[in-house]
Amino acid sequence: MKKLLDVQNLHVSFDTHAGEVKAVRGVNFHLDKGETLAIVGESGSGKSVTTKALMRLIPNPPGRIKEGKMLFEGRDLVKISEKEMEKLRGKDISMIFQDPMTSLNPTMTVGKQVMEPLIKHQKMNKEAARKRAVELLALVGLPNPEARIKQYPHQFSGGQRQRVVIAIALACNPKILIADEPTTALDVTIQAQILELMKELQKKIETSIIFITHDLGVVANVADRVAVMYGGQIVETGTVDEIFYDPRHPYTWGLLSSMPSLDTDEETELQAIPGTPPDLLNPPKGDAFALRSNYALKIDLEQEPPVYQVSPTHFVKSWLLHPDAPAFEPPVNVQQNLRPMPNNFDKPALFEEVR
Amino acid sequence: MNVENPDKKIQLQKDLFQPVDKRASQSEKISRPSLNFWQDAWLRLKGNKGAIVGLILITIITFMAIFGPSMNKYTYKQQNISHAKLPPKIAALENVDWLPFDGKDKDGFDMYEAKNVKEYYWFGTDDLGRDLWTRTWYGTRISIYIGVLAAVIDFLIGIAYGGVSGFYGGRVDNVMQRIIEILMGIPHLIVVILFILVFEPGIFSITMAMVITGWVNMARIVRGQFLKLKTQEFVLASRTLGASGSRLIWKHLMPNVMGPIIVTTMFTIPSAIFTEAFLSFIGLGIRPPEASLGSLVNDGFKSLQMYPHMLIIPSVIISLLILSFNLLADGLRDALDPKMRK
Amino acid sequence: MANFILKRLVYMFITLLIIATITFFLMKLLPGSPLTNQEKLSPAQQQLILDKYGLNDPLPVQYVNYMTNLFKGDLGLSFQYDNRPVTKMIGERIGPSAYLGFQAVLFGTIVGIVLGILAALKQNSVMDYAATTIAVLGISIPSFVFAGLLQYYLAVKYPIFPVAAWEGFEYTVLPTIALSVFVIATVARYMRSELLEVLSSDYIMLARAKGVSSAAIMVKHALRNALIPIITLLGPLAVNIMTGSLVIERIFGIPGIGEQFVRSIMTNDFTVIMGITLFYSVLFIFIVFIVDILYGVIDPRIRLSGGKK
Amino acid sequence: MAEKLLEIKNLKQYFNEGKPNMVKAVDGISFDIFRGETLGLVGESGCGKSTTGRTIIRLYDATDGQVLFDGKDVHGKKSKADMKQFNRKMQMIFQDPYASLNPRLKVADIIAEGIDIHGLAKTKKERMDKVYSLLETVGLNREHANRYPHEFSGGQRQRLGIARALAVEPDFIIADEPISALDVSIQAQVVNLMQKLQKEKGLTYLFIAHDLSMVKYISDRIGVMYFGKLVELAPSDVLYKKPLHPYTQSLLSAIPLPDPDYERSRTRKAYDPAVHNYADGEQVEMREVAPGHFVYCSEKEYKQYKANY
Amino acid sequence: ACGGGGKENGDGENGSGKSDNILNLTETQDIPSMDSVLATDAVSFNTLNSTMEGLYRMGENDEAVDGIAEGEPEVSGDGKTWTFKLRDAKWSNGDPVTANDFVFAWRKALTPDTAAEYAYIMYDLKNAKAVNEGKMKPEELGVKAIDDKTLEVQLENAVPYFKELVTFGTFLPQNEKFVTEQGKKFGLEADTTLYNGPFTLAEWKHEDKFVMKKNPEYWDAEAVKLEQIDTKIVKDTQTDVNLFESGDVDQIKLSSEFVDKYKENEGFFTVKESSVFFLRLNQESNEILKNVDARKAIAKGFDKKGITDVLLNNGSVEANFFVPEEFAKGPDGKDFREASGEYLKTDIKEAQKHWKAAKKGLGQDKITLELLNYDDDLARKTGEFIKEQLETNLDGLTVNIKQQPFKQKLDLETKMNYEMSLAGWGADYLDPMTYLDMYVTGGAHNQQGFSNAEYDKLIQDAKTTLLLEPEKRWEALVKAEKILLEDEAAIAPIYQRSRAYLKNPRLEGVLFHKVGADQSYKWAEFK
Ligand SMILES: Nc1ncnc2c1ncn2[C@@H]1O[C@H](COP(=O)(O)OP(=O)(O)OP(=O)(O)O)[C@@H](O)[C@H]1O
Ligand SMILES: Nc1ncnc2c1ncn2[C@@H]1O[C@H](COP(=O)(O)OP(=O)(O)OP(=O)(O)O)[C@@H](O)[C@H]1O
Ligand SMILES: [Mg+2]
Ligand SMILES: [Mg+2]
Repeated sequence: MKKLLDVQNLHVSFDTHAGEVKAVRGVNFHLDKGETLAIVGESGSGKSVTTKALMRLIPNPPGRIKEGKMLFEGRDLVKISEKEMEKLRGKDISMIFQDPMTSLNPTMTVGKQVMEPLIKHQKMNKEAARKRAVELLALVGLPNPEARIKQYPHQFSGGQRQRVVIAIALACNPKILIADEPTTALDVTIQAQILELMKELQKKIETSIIFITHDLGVVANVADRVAVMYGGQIVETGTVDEIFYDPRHPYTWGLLSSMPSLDTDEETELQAIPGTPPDLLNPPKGDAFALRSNYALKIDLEQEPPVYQVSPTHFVKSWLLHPDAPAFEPPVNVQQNLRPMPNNFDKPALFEEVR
Repeated sequence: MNVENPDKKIQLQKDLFQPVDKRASQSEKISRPSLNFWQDAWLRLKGNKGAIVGLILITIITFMAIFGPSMNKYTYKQQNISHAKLPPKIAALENVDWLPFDGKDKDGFDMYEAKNVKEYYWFGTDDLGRDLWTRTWYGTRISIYIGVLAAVIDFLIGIAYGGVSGFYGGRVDNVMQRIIEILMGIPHLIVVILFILVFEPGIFSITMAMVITGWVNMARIVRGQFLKLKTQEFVLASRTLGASGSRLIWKHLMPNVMGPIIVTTMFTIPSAIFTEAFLSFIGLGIRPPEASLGSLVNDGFKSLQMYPHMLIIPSVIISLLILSFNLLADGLRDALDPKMRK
Repeated sequence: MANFILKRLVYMFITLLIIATITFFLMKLLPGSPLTNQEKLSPAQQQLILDKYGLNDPLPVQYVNYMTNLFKGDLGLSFQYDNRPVTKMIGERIGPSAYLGFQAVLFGTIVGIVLGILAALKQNSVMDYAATTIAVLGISIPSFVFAGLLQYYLAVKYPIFPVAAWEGFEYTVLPTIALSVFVIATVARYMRSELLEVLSSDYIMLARAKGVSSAAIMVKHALRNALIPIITLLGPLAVNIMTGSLVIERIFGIPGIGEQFVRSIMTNDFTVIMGITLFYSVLFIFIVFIVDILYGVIDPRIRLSGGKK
Repeated sequence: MAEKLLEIKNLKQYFNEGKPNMVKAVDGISFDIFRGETLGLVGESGCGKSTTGRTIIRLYDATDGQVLFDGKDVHGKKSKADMKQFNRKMQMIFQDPYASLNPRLKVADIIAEGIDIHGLAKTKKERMDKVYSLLETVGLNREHANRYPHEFSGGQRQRLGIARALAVEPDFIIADEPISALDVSIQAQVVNLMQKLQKEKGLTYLFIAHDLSMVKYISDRIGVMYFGKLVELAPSDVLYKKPLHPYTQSLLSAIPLPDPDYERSRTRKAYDPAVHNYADGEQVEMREVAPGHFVYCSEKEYKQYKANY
Repeated sequence: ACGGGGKENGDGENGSGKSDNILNLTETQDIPSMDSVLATDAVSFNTLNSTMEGLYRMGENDEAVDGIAEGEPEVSGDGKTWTFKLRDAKWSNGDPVTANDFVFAWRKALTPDTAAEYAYIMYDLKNAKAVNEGKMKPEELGVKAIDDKTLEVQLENAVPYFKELVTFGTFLPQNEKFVTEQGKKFGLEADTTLYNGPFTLAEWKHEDKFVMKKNPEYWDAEAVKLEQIDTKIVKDTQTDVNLFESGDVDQIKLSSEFVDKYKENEGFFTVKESSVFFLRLNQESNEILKNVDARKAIAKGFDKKGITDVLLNNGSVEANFFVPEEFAKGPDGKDFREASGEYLKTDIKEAQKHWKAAKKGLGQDKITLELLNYDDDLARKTGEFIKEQLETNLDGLTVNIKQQPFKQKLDLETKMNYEMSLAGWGADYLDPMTYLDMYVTGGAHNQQGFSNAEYDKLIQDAKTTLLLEPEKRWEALVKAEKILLEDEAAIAPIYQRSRAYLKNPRLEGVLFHKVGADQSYKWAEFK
């Protein structure tokens, strides 16, 4: 399969009063055509920064892309000029933000905001753009779009606004749609509607989606593949089944076991991940998760783990997969769901050199 | 896809792969240094060059205002009419050509020689032959005093009014807001002038006159903040604990509006200094022979073309003072703004 | 909406009545009499004249008389300018003040906005510092000093503009600049901080994600939103500037109302004080009202909820 | 579990009563909470959950209805002392861990606030000892007492909120979405803590949330709210197994679960209030369909539910 | 250069540049009123002087020259009946100026309803005071039109300076028909006023500027050289100077700050005025000032020369007198000052002696006095200077300055709510009496509780019995002043004011007066 997007060794930092915040520290991932990649991880793990970097929307100052490549259809997005980037944004890559309440301009009619990318990228005239905007709003399931394009954002409910934002993002049939926690601010019922809508639209226009969330339920719902981020790095990637049914990284275990499923009874204690996220001003040496992990090894405190490959699609950045590491049992809640994965190698293989 | 390469297999000592103790307790540690709000704000303020320049200037000017008048043998009111209108002359600088401290007037004529004056007047003299160095710093003292006094009174009235209005809300608030609307509809000038005319002239009347019209702004800010804060969850939490009104105000609301209040106060000071200057312009300023920066600027303004030193020196100081208060206030606004906090 | 406006109008009317009352009694606190030639008049003669103007009546009577006339639209006659109707005096003098004020507010707002934008666009750049410095300097120099320097350098030393008087556009240039400095400074400052806030908001981020160019973002998205708070600020500022600045009017020989107001207070010209105060209040209240409505025009969120936030 | 700690009878809370923008946030709900249990309250955003909680603890004065706590009316006239007594018995934990702690107070003072108000400590030392033990109870350590809230992570802050509530040794705690603002990985910490405390101190909870899987996990019984009304109330597993009200069904069908297989097969049910098709004058009220399982329905629906149970 | 002897080649100059016949001036305020009976201030009187003509007008050296009255008036033996013959003259609407116009205007000025503030200046007319106080009808006023061209005036006393007195603005005629027609609008606009003087008010933009044009109907139009006078209203002295610098204005008043700069300038000159500035010493309510030694100490205890030479710097002279110099000439044609002496000269030693005596007499060592002052710049500086001088020279004295706007200051004075006050007094007519009758016991303007029986007697005599004996009257006045100053030190004179002017060197023929209008432009011209 052709890689639509290939991100290699991406580093993003912010220069603050206190010092350099290394928000993203060597992230590698790729995105294939038509697939949905979910990025999960706790707050502050660098999910948004990674995707904003893709759009080159990191505010500068204080932020900057320190190193790395972001190959989109062979072009390195790190290198192209701002003008060219403007041409790409909204056309080839577009984005949906977390909070529907604040992502629409309160003083501009919704119609105008939907028409903007159409006029810019597809060189439509006003009338054509308006027609298309109505179509788009109808497409995202907004009733009576003809009338509503003349209204202002505050006249829409949260769910409706998020639909508008989706309509904007899809206006030019982008090749990549980045959705940064598009449903976190919404109710479960509306969240479910939005998720369905996105999946439906993805089928129609064959776009690839990067979906950011920290809700594993949502991940299970939308993703083809999952990348788990922790402390500015991707610690595990794999297909959605691999992550949920054969997780290998202790952080992924922690995430999975901290959520009750509907049949977790009251007596089973939830497995909370203790402690707080690492300080990205001074990222810990070795494995960033070690300090919070029940499965930490001595080496975790000294040396950054390499990436091991468990299956052609499953990569884990942890010393636990080293042949010398003791065999740990994942927590009970995780164990209950474990199942063998057909594509797994016999033994995890080292994928990346220790640096 | 990469396949495992046996040659590259890492060789690491086995004992490194021993499990280590759980370090949860260690990870509960808080990574941020323990700074309270004000320390935090101070850190941010320190990062703001403008504010620091402002602060330093204010310190210097205040220092001079306190000690400047006693740095030479003259007093602010001592006159020597035969030494009137002398340009500045400073011993160490008199030979530096480009500096205006050589005792020569604007046509390059040495007035000290002409009038046979042996003394050095660092900032020159005014038309009554008073030493401008002393008067300028004395005036600075008065101006700062007026500014600070106005700010303090403004602070008290504004907080009390705005606080009551915002805390009680509802009908009380409604009535109090109407009153403010009315006050704003009356031109300030008439109130200020009236106040000065009706009461004994002097610093206090001037300050009061300014405060009478100036507190409205403070009240509005405090009220707005109170209205906003009182529905915040930490206030509700305190109420569910049975906290009394005064506890809510003094423990919860007040400390949290201090930021905006301080910023507003910082802006009050320059505006009070300016108002006094304006009053001097219309002849209602400080009572002579006392001096304020405003009255000095106003006096000097009349001699702008003949004796520019009488205008320039106090103007520069008043401008620097206002400038630094503004810079500091701007800096404080950023430093104390919760939005800027992480 | 009509209901809202009607209610506001009633409020405005009541507010005005109260202001008129307060000013009336305040004014009577002024020491001294309005007689011009008091110095040379014998007490008997003074009483004679005061009687004629009804100034010896008990205060409540004076008040009732004044208010009755007020409702008839009669603001009385000036004492200082013998027999001249106050309405006429205000009418004649507000013109130049308002013209100049309007020009200064317009010019100041435009320059202020431009400076604010330049500063916000390149935060912490040389441009930002320059714009901020101009803004802060603008409010740090006493206006009479600034006006005096302008006049001396641009009219006397280098006679580019006329020194003073009120005869045509070229006469308005210097006073406009002098007046607008404060507007420029205030607007630039607010514009900068508002813009910085708006520019970091999610919807601007979204607009950028749509591929909208920086210029278009500024013009179409950011400005309007950043202007909303500035409008609140500009309303009262405009009233203050348009009702005249004593300092500027004096220095540039402009027949404006600011000068008149101060003089009327100094000379106890009661009817004129009252007249100008009321005029100011009406204007102030009216402009605040307009600002509220304008608010709705610019900010659709307020438009429909029909009132303030 | 038979003892009723709290009885809520026909509670109503209207905002802006009599004005055009009136909101019926809570519109006549009744339920009981038994000593030692956890009652979950779910529903979409804006349906009145928080309002219910806040009205129960008397942050708002109820428009109508009764709240009986230990048999005493919470909203009745009360002396200051009674009020204080009541405040000790009932406490609240808030949704936003950032907004619910006064940023200007040290942790020790935040936690000790209840102790100070109710005079629960005689000496300074006793007060601090209590604070330390509370900190330890919620899994923090004594060094934290001298810090400020902003130095804590969200989860830690929420634990501080719990410690504050515990300081007055309440019987009943209203937890208004205590975990919604927290990261998934932190939520478990708080939930575990609340469970532990309940066991140790025999607390009773009203747990408000919209995350149903967590609610199910923690609650003994769950109430579902829709637009100011309680539409279904049942023991938690019953509610999940046999949801009766169409809104409950819709809500349950929308919860995403961390299980790809389940998600692939999931079908969502939409709720349309029109399905009820109530006739005019039809009595719609809470009816007990099975023991302990109440549904808001009409007589006709009731029969239907009962038949299909 | 003035009067009829002007050059006749004006036409030729006219051709070369019209602006040559336009005089540009500034005033510090607008004309409050063009109704001559209501006018109270300098601008009004100046403008009226240029646009109106009374019986006589002030000429050079403050001598009355012919106006509407032709030749000298006829005076009866008792000096109380004056008959004026009027010439043919016209109002600007073509109506003739008649005797009735005077009768009308004078009656109007004294009618209580008019509330004319300058009515008192007419109190020498028979029954004037009674009419003004509403006790008599206006018709009973001692003025009547014998016919269109003859005006007869009855006086209460034989006022010797009556001819000069009628040059005062309040005595100007008004056209009854026109005034009645205009009603309330009379005098408010250029076209609601009627003129009979050298110029007419052609344009009047309130608070901005006013323009006077030569009046072709004026009886003496030939003598008028200027075609037009433009007056701008300019309130700021600095602006005034700037306007002069830029050539926009031909003559300005210089404030003392600018004197140094322009002293050497060709167009610089100073004009002595009749205003005398002095300290009022309140002897009614202030214990200290009741002490004559204290008053003398104060009066002699400060450096007057410093004030005139450094502070004012405009030709003002120190005042060791109350009746100013170059003001009134006695029967012998000599200045009043030559007949009298110098009193209360600055003498610090003397002052300190008095002060010692005063402190002893009062039994106080530390004394605080308040100096009431107004807020004008010069006054402020003078006050500051005097304060400092007195405090330095008189041991144990503290002077606090209380500064008030003019009106408020007057109010405090009227209420005698002050201790010392910096005051000025200008003449209303050319006789020492305009100064001296102020201090008779209970006088309206005494305002400081001064009372001296001998003084009262001298003044009373000078006003009545001595009127027909000018020499004796003169002596009485000299003596009165001596009592006031040397014996009693009732007031502490400071200086007689001069004004510094700067003019276009080509401008000539502007006359300056000590009473009434400050300036006459009738004879002004560019050379
Ligand atoms: N403008 C900025 N200045 C400084 N640091 C920043 C800035 N933006 C982000 N960061 C830091 O970068 C790190 C990653 O942030 P990011 O927003 O990517 O987290 P996230 O994974 O998206 O979290 P969330 O789930 O809360 O959205 C955080 O530690 C954050 O503090
Ligand atoms: N103080 C108030 N004044 C007016 N209306 C209010 C007030 N508080 C709440 N409301 C309204 O009452 C309704 C219920 O609000 P409430 O906060 O109880 O909902 P909620 O169920 O807690 O929602 P969420 O899940 O978003 O917290 C909402 O429509 C809200 O807008
Ligand atoms: Mg994010
Ligand atoms: Mg809520």
